[in-house]
Amino acid sequence: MTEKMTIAQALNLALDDAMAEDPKVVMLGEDLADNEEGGVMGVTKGLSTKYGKRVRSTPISEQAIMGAAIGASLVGYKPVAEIMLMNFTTVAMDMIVNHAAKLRFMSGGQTHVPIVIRTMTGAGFSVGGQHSDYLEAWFAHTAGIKVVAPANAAEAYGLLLSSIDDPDPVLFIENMPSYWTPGPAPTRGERIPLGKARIAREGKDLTIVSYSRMANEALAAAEALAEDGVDTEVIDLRTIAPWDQDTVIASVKKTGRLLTVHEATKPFGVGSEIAAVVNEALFGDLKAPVKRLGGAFCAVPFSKPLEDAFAPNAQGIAAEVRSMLSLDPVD
Amino acid sequence: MTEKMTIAQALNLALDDAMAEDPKVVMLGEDLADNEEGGVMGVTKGLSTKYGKRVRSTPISEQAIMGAAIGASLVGYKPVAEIMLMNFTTVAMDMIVNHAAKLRFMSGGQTHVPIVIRTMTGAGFSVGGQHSDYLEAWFAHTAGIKVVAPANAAEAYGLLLSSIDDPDPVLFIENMPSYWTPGPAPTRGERIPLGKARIAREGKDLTIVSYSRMANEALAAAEALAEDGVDTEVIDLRTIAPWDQDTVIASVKKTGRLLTVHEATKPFGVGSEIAAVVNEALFGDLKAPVKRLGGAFCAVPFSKPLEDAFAPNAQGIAAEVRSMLSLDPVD
Amino acid sequence: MSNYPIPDSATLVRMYEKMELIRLNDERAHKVVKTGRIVMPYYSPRGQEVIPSAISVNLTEEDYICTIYRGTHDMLAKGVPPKLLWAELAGRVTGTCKGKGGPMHITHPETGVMVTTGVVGSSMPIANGLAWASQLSGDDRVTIANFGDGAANIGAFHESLNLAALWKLPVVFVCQNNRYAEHTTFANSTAVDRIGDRAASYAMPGITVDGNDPEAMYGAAKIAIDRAKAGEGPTLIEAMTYRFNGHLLGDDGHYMDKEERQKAIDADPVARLRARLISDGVLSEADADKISADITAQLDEAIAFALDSDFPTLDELRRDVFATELA
Amino acid sequence: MSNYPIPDSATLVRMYEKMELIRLNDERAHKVVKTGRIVMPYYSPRGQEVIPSAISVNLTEEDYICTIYRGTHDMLAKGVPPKLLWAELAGRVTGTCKGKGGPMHITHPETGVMVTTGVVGSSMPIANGLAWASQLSGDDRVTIANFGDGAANIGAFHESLNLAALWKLPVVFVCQNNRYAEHTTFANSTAVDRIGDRAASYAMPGITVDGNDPEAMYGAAKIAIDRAKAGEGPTLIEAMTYRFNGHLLGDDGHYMDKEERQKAIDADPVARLRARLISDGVLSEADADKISADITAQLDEAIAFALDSDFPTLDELRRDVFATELA
Ligand SMILES: Cc1ncc(C[n+]2csc(CCOP(=O)(O)OP(=O)(O)O)c2C)c(N)n1
Ligand SMILES: Cc1ncc(C[n+]2csc(CCOP(=O)(O)OP(=O)(O)O)c2C)c(N)n1
Ligand SMILES: [Mg+2]
Ligand SMILES: [Mg+2]
Repeated sequence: MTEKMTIAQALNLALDDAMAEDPKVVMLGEDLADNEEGGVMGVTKGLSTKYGKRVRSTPISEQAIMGAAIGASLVGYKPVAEIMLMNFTTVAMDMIVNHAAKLRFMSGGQTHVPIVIRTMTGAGFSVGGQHSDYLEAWFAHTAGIKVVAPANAAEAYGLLLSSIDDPDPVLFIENMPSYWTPGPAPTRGERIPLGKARIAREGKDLTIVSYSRMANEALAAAEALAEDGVDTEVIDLRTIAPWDQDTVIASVKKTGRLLTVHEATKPFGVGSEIAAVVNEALFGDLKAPVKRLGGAFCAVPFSKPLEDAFAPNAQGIAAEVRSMLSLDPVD
Repeated sequence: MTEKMTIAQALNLALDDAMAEDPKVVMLGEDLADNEEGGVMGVTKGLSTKYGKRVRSTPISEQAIMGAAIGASLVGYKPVAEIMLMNFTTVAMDMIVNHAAKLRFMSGGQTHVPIVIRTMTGAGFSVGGQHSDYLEAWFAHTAGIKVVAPANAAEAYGLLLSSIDDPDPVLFIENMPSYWTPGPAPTRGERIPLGKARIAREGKDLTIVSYSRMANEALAAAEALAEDGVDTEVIDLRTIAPWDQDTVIASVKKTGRLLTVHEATKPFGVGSEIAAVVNEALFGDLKAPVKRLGGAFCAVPFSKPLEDAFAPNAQGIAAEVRSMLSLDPVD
Repeated sequence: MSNYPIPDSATLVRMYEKMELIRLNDERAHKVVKTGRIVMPYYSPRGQEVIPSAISVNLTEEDYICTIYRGTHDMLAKGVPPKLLWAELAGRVTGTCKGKGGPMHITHPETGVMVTTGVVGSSMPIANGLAWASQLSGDDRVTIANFGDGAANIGAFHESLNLAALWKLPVVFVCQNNRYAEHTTFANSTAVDRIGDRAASYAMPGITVDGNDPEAMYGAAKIAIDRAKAGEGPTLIEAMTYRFNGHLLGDDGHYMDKEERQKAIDADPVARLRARLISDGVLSEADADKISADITAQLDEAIAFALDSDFPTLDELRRDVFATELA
Repeated sequence: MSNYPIPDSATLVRMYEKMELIRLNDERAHKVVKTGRIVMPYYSPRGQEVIPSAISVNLTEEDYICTIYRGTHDMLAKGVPPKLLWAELAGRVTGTCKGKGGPMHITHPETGVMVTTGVVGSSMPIANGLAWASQLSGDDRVTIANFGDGAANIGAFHESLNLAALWKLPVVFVCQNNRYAEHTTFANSTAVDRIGDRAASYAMPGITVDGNDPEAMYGAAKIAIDRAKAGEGPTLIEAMTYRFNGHLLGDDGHYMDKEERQKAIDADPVARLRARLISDGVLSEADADKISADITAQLDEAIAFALDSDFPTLDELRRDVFATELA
């Protein structure tokens, strides 16, 4: 399919299709409705006009937003709640972690919480320390909630539909700076199953595991490396928790080398879990130490050169790969 | 020193000594003052009587508690704030993560936040899913905040004094079920530096890295294993972030084997970071895959047999060690 | 409050039955825990029996409630079968939540007990969601959000009341003001004299009522519930009551004002209603005794059932985390 | 409000100078961003100039303020030097925060700007802490907590006002009600007509005042600040104002009520005060022009300084995370 679409459009389409398919899908969040411009990024534009009261703008009250989503989900609704930016999940963590993630378990399976929490984040937007963090590791460490982060438009569409279908709470992370990046258009109605990674590029020398915007940086790095005859396999995790261990382990078994890449800060990040599991599964079979790339260990800085240096990029990824393969660096 | 003291007593003593030494040390939290019984566990008993308004009970308002601590710390005070249970950090995450941890960086070093957040947690108290979680991995993943978790009374005392001295925010995790466990009494005034692990037991066959109550379980496992001639080194991390990589790596270099143990759930836990770093540092030098033990991947269950099975214990740790050494299991 | 709806005798008797069940259940809980037969944190609702009883007689089984760790009174009044409740308190697989939730996390959707939370303030945001579902589906249910006086100072209270008022949700916020939050008195935690007055911040009706007066509490509950069901939106009820015991079993509450506490205990609302129903000729002594005896028998059976039941097996650690059992 | 303190002419002139600085600074910000010379999210305070100007003339440099992403007016009024402010907006190492904070996180302790936050509601809990420090040390400072109308619906507002009232903290809560929270109108987010009325929930004085009226705003600020300094505790001021622009630069605000917006712009408080000071004979046209010219020169210099300054070097990523530089 040669049709192109932005991630923002794909998300809008997924929400539209989900709401058309299932009257139990409802939406809430700040500025979501058309009266408030259909979201600050326009992702939900048109939906309140089409679906009326099923799409509601809320006050700036993230605990109330999450609570309303959880409560409605307990009795048959499938709310898609927006927490505008990932850093603002911090004001609703009790609702997300102590309630959404635990109610199925604590009720012995009597109730469950089929909600989706849409949120956006990502460095590169000059919005500084309180608006750019990737916090997926927190939620991945939390039993009872799934974490999904799409890398392009087609992925965003298919993963969002599956997240809405899912009977458990899903945190759905959207990369803010790439909302308007055009990419392959989705096939209407087609789901991408949760928990299954995507081999974005096949290769035999080294495996990069990534997700969200960084998966695209990894792909760009792989293309650059290919020119030097380095054949990199790029895995887009898609679902960060629970993650697709089989696909990753099979790939690293083949390539013998693993590099993890995410924008979140490196220590105690998602890459650490992947490294720990792969090291254990393939003990003695690896050709090089597992390496991890992540954001700098600091708040996301405002100043442009610092912000540019904060997150990994294609060039840095390629350099790391070369060093893992003991190749000379390229300038 | 043969004198014994409980962890609760040691904490009380540390707070008392810190307040006596430095008039800028102040305290706040729910039920802290003597009018409210000096804390629900009595850890702060006597302090408000002795230090007056420097010790204040608060309403149930964790955001306000943290905000007050942060604000006062910006202008020279050294507040010790109590968030009664670790699960309730979820209602104050914005203050902790977006503000306490980031203000030094975002202000370019003009201000800083020398606060201590005391909090308790731990399975084994029959309080179920919303009162028992170890969430240290979240904070360890957050740049700008330190994480400390003592294993016994002497450690609690020395580490709390250092945490109060520290110019940066420190999350100080107390294990609830072992507050009244007697242990070695501290030496008055003696600090234990942050960032330095304790080799709780020397050994040559395998290294266990742990902290908080689990460090004691690891020690108990080591004693049991010693009877079978297995010589285990037990490292109590003390400071989880930033953790003492040198001590851990040197130990594993010596033993060739590493097992991490914590009560927090295993995936994306602190053990994953340790495993990732050690695997990278000692690539090719390990005698066995790095193994990790952690709490079950679920909310902490109420029912006693489930709660008992939730967290690792000495027996399970010993069994894991035997399996890593390819020894027959013992019943 | 002169034109408040008044409960008829039959309703008062139903309320009394619930109150006596709560009182006797509490008596049992003290014994069972003190004798070590069950290990659990137990938060006695003794002294607060009128509130959920007066509310529940105005509800159907379909209506929802959210409550808190101090919630056995709310659950029993709403109809949770004592057998299932006790089995949960005992951590048995026959409990409402297979023993996995425990006393602070009882859920029983069949009787509308949708969430019990241990995090102060968290009942309110979720109650809004249940009410939102009713508003969306037009199912005519009301949701009751129970919480304590201490909880009225946490952020979730504010966000929830504002949203409920704005959306006109069919929810009733019931602040059970028992004058203490753990060891902290109401006055030491709350900058205002009456929580009920905070309703004005949301242009919502606020009622501060004697929560230990069966008629007054019935009237307040009925007005608020009718209002919610009529689509007129939420109400905040501050039900004044008193915590007879310490915060939880094991805390003797010696820090509480002795005189005030004694006065509250002397005015035990359960004993008072019993006496009144008898003096008004609604019940005979024998009728009242029979109510108590029946409840006692029911509780005997419930506790025996609980203690005879099996504990859950360890594979329950892998179940109910997600819809699909963990590997 | 008839017995509110009234500013004398000299004070009004000082206020006007601050207002004109804010207005001209805003004009520059629009230009600099639109021409791409600086990339930043810019939240215009245009229309809200009176509020911080009236507050600041009642403060000393020692007094503290906390503000939000929409805060250049608060900062300039409090005295942050435009050079340092602009260098920070430009992300330069010469900025207040070495460029690391940026527009949403300006800190400048020398002029008492202690925290600028991008998280709605978060200025208030921290302001309490600053005020608590003053109370503990008896240093006679007051702390101003600025926030928007949208922020009055988040939990931190409630917790902060309750604690401040309970502890009688020397803090003034200033809700700058500019009628919009991003794209959401005040009425669509807030269940009550006046935020000022919410003070009653904390037994705290609440003042709803025309925040664009220099005298009224001055009076309200002075009363609240004096009260705080006298140890009588906090005050909630709701300063009614209007956001002339969209939420941030790039948003043209076409969803805003056109008539209402035009009315507000027509009643531009800066122009109005200028005209009045002239018509009252306090300033001549020339005086007023000179004020503007001086400010323009100052801003020219500030922006040139900013754009001429270096960016921070990459080792700044390792600095200020902790006291000790990262390895
Ligand atoms: C967010 C949060 N903070 C603190 C606690 C600890 N805690 C449990 S009960 C309680 C007191 C609550 O008092 P109140 O709301 O009056 O309810 P009551 O116990 O009197 O019924 C506190 C502080 C908690 N559970 N949740
Ligand atoms: C907790 C939180 N939720 C959402 C946002 C996104 N956001 C930024 S500004 C804003 C509107 C705030 O409106 P108001 O408080 O009225 O202040 P104003 O911008 O009008 O000055 C929102 C929703 C945020 N920054 N923080
Ligand atoms: Mg109470
Ligand atoms: Mg506003």
